[in-house]
Amino acid sequence: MQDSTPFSFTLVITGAPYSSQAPQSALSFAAAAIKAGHRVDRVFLYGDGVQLASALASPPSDEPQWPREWSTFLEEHGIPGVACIASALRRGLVDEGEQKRYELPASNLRAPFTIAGLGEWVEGRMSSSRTVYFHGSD
Amino acid sequence: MQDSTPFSFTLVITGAPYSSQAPQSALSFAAAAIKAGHRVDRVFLYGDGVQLASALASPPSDEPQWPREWSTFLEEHGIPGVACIASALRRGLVDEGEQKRYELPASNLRAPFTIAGLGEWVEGRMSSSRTVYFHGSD
Amino acid sequence: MSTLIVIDQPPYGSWAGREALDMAFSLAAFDQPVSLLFCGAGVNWLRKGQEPGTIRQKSVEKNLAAAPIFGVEALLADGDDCKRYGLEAEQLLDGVTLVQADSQLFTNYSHTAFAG
Amino acid sequence: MSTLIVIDQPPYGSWAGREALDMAFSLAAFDQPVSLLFCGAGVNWLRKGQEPGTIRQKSVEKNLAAAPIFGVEALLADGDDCKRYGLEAEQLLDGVTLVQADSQLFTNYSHTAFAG
Amino acid sequence: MTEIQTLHILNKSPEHPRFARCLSIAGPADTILLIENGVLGLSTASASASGKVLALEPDMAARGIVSQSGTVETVDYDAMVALTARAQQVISW
Amino acid sequence: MTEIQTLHILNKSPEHPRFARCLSIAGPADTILLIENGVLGLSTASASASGKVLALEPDMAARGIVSQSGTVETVDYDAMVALTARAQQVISW
Repeated sequence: MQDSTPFSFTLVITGAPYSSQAPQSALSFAAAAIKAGHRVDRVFLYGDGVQLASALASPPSDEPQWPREWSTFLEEHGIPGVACIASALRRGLVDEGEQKRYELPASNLRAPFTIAGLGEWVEGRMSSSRTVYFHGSD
Repeated sequence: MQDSTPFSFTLVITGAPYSSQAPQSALSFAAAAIKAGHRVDRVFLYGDGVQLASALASPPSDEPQWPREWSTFLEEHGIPGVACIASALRRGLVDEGEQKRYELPASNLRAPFTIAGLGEWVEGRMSSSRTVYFHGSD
Repeated sequence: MSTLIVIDQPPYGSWAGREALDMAFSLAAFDQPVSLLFCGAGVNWLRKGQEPGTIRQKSVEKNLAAAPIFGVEALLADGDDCKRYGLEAEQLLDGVTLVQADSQLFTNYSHTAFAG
Repeated sequence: MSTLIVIDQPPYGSWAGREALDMAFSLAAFDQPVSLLFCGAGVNWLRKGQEPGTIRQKSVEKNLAAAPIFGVEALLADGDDCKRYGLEAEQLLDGVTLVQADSQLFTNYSHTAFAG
Repeated sequence: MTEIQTLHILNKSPEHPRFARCLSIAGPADTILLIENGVLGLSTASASASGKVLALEPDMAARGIVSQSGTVETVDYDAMVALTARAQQVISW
Repeated sequence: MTEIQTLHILNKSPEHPRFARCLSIAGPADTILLIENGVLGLSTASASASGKVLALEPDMAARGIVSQSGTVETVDYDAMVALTARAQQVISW
């Protein structure tokens, strides 16, 4: 097996930004994968990782804005970013559809992230060559 | 010292709902403190604990809605609930003032929670008889 | 080959275990073979007689009892960890298989994942 | 009497330590006496030569160097934990006092808190 | 009612480094209150503490932990509040 | 380029129970890649692993961890990607 064989990846992020290093490690990994000619099929946010899809994160201006950096990366490379619906709803991450459905005062999901079920994760595992998880640390 | 001597408490919650047990433990403690005739001066949300002030959390209907339960409790007893501004902004918890200031598409802070600096915590420590912390578990 | 979902955190104190369970149930729902391994403090998921009503949570016992029905192939638990937490056979939920969570066990699965 | 803020988690992997530091700086800003204790994996905050630019974080070394200026009374570190992480005296940041984080130490402070 | 020097509220499982540290730091005039995952310490042969050890009953019941008769005193949230008032200092681990 | 059976990505510090478990589970045909807090394992006298141990250089540099000459091979994110492709299975701890 050669390093140059193109691979495809599903990445799963379970650690939140500004709480864990997972979003940074995953972004550095994803950029390196694409640079090597591999494909990133999908990024799936699970558990506390759904916070990465927040449209409202406002860190100090001298710190990386991880939700924005990830959004830009996903858009540039046409990669779907999906937040698990069960994790997202519990943690107050909602799109306009869920806002209406639950009669909430606002929505806060940052494009191009979408909300979907764990089926997206199951499908990613089946169709990608490798699924790599980025968890919170300690 | 008698158990019946009235005390005042500042409670600090650093664990998020639907990720840790901290909001439940803290609410059970706060209710018991008030039942015993003590005062709860203030509840301060810090770190991941700021997620407890989300106006958008939508857990399944057979699970407690912790942000709502806490809001109701605070209102019933006239207790100020304060989310640390630095923790809240990084994690995408903003009120209308911060929404305008940072030109964000929405706000998601649940009343009666307000956003303020760590000075509120320092002041609480000085004025209350006891400060009790509720951290995330493992 | 099958997927192994590992739960090494105790129940109720955090949500990671519940989210691991959801992963296992989802795989099973899509007809993907999956087993659950409880190790470390995670073996406390398997103790009989959990009554979490007062702390406002639902018992995970019922979820685990439903695992075979949903198609989860096996509930595995590390025997040494059970012993360390004083879990004798009669205190364990039904349907749990005691194993040794070693190198050998993991080679039986093509994928292994934690929920967080 | 003084407050002790304890940092027992390593830097960069989580934000809890940074938030503990903010707590200490806030107390100092309000003229409340405060010291920091680094123990367990938290002693890794005190290693010289941290270069977190590639992982997109700011060095905590600079924050710690500012601690005395902001009025933090002492930076304490558990000596045994430093040894365990191979931190010899010459690899430690300046201004750190090695102590034994035992029962006796904690009785010197009227308040002790972790950030999370 | 005896005075408590420090009340240690311990919510971590025995696997967490804070569990052992809390036990090693608690002095003879201190009380350790096990809550949340901390009550799992009752089911392991953990290092014994020099202070008194109590456990929160609702967290024990949730986890199916039954107190061996006489080994540990159990308390409810009301008693937890009373303990924090009796103690000169409270440390949450 | 040799085949890797399982690549273990370990991001926890030596204090975390998963650190010891990962080391005990990795077999001789496996590779352990220390990332994030995991690189702190290089500075402790941790139980040695039977598999090969690598460490992510940016996480070492962040924490001021200098590799003792020859004790551990360091990799960058590009090499981390290549490792995941070479391994038959990847486990993130």
